[in-house]
Amino acid sequence: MSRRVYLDHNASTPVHPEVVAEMLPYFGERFGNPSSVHGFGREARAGVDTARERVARFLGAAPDEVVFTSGGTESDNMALKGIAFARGRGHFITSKIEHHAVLRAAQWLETQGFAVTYVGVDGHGMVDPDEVERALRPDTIGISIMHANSEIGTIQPIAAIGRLARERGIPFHVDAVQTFGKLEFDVDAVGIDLLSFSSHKIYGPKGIAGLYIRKGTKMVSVQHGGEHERRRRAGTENVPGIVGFGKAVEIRGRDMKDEHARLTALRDRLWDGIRARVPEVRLNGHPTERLPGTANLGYRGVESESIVLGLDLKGIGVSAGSACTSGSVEPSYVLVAMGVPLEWAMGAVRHSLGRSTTAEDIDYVVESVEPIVRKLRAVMPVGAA
Amino acid sequence: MSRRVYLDHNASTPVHPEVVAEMLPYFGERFGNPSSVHGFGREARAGVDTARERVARFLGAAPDEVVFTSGGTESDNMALKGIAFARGRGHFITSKIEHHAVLRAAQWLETQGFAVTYVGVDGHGMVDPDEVERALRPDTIGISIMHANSEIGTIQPIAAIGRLARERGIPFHVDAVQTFGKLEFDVDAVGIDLLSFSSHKIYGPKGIAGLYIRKGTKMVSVQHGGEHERRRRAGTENVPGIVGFGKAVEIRGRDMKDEHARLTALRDRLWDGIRARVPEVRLNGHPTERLPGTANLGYRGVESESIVLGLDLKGIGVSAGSACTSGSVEPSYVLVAMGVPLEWAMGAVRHSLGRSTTAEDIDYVVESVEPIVRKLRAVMPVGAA
Amino acid sequence: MRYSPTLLDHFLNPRNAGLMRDPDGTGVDEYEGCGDLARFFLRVRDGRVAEVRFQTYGCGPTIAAASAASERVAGRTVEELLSLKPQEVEDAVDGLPEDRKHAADVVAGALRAAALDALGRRQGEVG
Amino acid sequence: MRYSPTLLDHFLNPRNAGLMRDPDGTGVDEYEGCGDLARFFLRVRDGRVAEVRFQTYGCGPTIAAASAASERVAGRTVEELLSLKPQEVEDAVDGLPEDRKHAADVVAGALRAAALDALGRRQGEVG
Ligand SMILES: Cc1ncc(COP(=O)(O)O)c(C=O)c1O
Ligand SMILES: Cc1ncc(COP(=O)(O)O)c(C=O)c1O
Repeated sequence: MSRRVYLDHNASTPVHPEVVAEMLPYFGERFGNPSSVHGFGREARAGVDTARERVARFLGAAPDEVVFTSGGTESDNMALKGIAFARGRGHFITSKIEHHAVLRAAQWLETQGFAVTYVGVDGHGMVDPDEVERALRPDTIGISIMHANSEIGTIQPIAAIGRLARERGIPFHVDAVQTFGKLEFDVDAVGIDLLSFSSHKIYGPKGIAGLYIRKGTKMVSVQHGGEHERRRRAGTENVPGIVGFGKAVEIRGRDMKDEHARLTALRDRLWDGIRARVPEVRLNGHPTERLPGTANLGYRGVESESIVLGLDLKGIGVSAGSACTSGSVEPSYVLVAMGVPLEWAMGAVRHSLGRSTTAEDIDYVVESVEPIVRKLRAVMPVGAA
Repeated sequence: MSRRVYLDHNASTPVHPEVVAEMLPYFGERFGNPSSVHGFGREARAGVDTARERVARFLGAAPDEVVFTSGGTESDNMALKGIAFARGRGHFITSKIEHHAVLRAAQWLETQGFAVTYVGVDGHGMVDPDEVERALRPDTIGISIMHANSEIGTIQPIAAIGRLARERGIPFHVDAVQTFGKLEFDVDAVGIDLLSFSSHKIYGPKGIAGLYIRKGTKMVSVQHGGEHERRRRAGTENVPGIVGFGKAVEIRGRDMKDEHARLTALRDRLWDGIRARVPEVRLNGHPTERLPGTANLGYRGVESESIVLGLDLKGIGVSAGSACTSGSVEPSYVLVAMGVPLEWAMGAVRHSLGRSTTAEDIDYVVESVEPIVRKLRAVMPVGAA
Repeated sequence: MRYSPTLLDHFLNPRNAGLMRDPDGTGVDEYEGCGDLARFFLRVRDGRVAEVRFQTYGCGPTIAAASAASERVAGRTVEELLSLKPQEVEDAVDGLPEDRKHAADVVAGALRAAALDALGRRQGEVG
Repeated sequence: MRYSPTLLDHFLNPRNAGLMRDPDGTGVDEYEGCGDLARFFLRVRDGRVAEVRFQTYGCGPTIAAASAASERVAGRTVEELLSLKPQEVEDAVDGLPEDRKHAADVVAGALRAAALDALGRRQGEVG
């Protein structure tokens, strides 16, 4: 396995070398606890402050509207539970294709007496703002709709949903883990009150993320303890992580636009290359309103994990739309919600491109996919799936 | 300010160079998401597995009893809320001198219908197991007592409390953030069901910690989302953090014993040096049952933050027992619980020693403290405090 | 890699994959709740397995297990095949991870079903 | 460092610290809820501040603010002192962080109180 091609950037990304360089001094030299008032603490605090400013600038927000958390999952949990417990009761609207961090937090809130409506999506994985509007209740206390889905990349009409929310004064949370640092947007223009965003999807370190909280949004904290992050998130700050995250965001501000064009072209090269060679393949997700680097392809009648394994043996990292965990293969709930037929959904493979992806990589993947799918189809019973 | 002396290791520690070296490959090369099945994911997973084994070995636990979290605060929150929500109602016993992560989580649980008894401590900051026993109720569902307090270093009689808990089948949580990697102990011998422990207090990176959960302990997760950490803590694993933490623990296993003796001697040198030069100073905490590197000294009638500032200007980092936040000086709740008189409690300064601390450092601190306290006392109105 | 070289070899180059015309026995097994499926075809000569073919739908280990098992059972008597254990199938691919044991189950199940079918047909002929 | 060099200088070398025998005016102010306290002693000649002394209990900025203010107000009339603003005290230490503004409050308060006391005694003498 000489050649290695990583096409799983929606799962995680390598940390940018400039980010690592920015973090390094905060391990051994500027190692203080930012809560400490002495010089060692102030050095660490300064690093955190700079990062917070960088993130805030990127979002069009004020620095004190940014809270650092340990990951996108925590940000999502904090957003939903923070809204919920600040109000005690009420109704949420979210979608069927949210990340598990939102879905399972919402489900847990249901066990605590809150109500939740899960709106559906169309065949392209798109939420209909009208359906969100119809789901509104007098006791609706929050709307949570993701910006782009990690599996299919479909970009949601969050501006329209934000308008609905703002007209009614309902807090609007957007899970932007897959779009932050990839798409340009402004929290004010879109009417976002809470926004989850993460570092390790944009060449920053793992273990650090953030939640934007619009000034004045009624929230309580969900992790209790010391008075860190303006009392909104207790716990000693992950200083090197925060510093690295800030740097990663700064780099994205610089690179994002060119990358967008480059990845869109490569993503289309992949899709065009594969559909020219492989019969019975479809593109899952929106044809145009889609993350630049994301291509979710469905191979009819093939089991996706075996494609992932076949590509893995060629040094290629992609992810399966369906997952076979302890003996039960589940088609992706996202594809099911989109109404993708089972024999296509079971053969879904996500390719997500990134900084290091080249045209040669794409061609190598295209050439590798064809024989794998052909061979797999050869051992399959006709019409089995 | 040429000389710099860091005596605030209970707040945070510099990352050990070997730890940084162990982490580095996991930023740029082995950057995969451990949940990914392909080669990139497996490399990351292998790093996580090794770290988990190292931590488990140190604790005398099985690897699948170790859950990684984002910090000591999260571990404490998870322990208390995980017990609470798995049972729905009931009564907790904890102490008045727990870290805020435990205290505020407990207070929040009170707002959710749970009951909490906060037992007191004696003049040395020691919890009395008999008082814990008297606090037991038929509906007691959890006992949470810290191993050692970060301010005063007093080591609690957790074995005796563990026996009480075990006899009654009540889950026993120990916040060992200040002792893990500093003292030897065995979760089985002490009868611990849940143990919070952290990385950045033992020369590992910030942003990573753990919770030991004894097999069979009824718990629910409090951060909802994907199926990470055997479904007990959702969110993409902080791989470099976990890897670094594992290495830090391994190093502590090697160095801990020698360090214990060395720091105990230095800590006593500090106390002996200061009390020989400065009048009206006391040692807060237990004379012997105390963390090796911790010396909390109280200067009668002086305001501790001004001592911290004076030492800071000499390049010395220590922490104040009282904190003046936005205009209100609060004496440490720990010292108050111990019954330390206010005019002593307001002048409490914590020195916490570590790996890099030398005898020269200690002598420099001793020499620096004396004139600072003398000058401060000179401007103070007699009997003001 | 969580899979053995043997498993990967069979996954990449499955032996005896495909349909068989006029088999003497066929059997199918499907894993409950899981889409994984294996179908075996047997050609029997003098009470022994002369030729094996299979089709599978499933993740890599299932394909590999079917392929490895198809080689392993050639030449056996149909009666022997009736008591084929999943462990033997697993051994044929040098082990399976905990969450993929079902690959051996479904392959062994389909082969036993095929053997039973062949036996039934033979008795039918005889009777 | 969150404090100005001027502030640190006054903290390390407080001017005019200490008691005063038979002052013409004394005043104390304490910050509500906070232990911080400043006490000023004034010697008044011809209606003007001839000498100032102070004692404080509090964090560094309070000590520094008291010291800097003690220099600043020397030579002023007692009447002027009655309207001393915290901002002027803050300016005397080249600024204070948000969470330490109370240092200026407590020092200005104690100086105004001392001025009021001096004025009252003088009127007492006259009347
Ligand atoms: C849209 C979305 N939200 C939340 C998350 C959770 O992020 P993490 O696993 O880093 O906590 C992800 C990660 O894949 C995501 O894609
Ligand atoms: C005893 C104890 N518990 C919990 C914590 C919380 O750790 P962190 O702030 O790293 O989350 C600390 C940190 O000082 C501590 O000393």
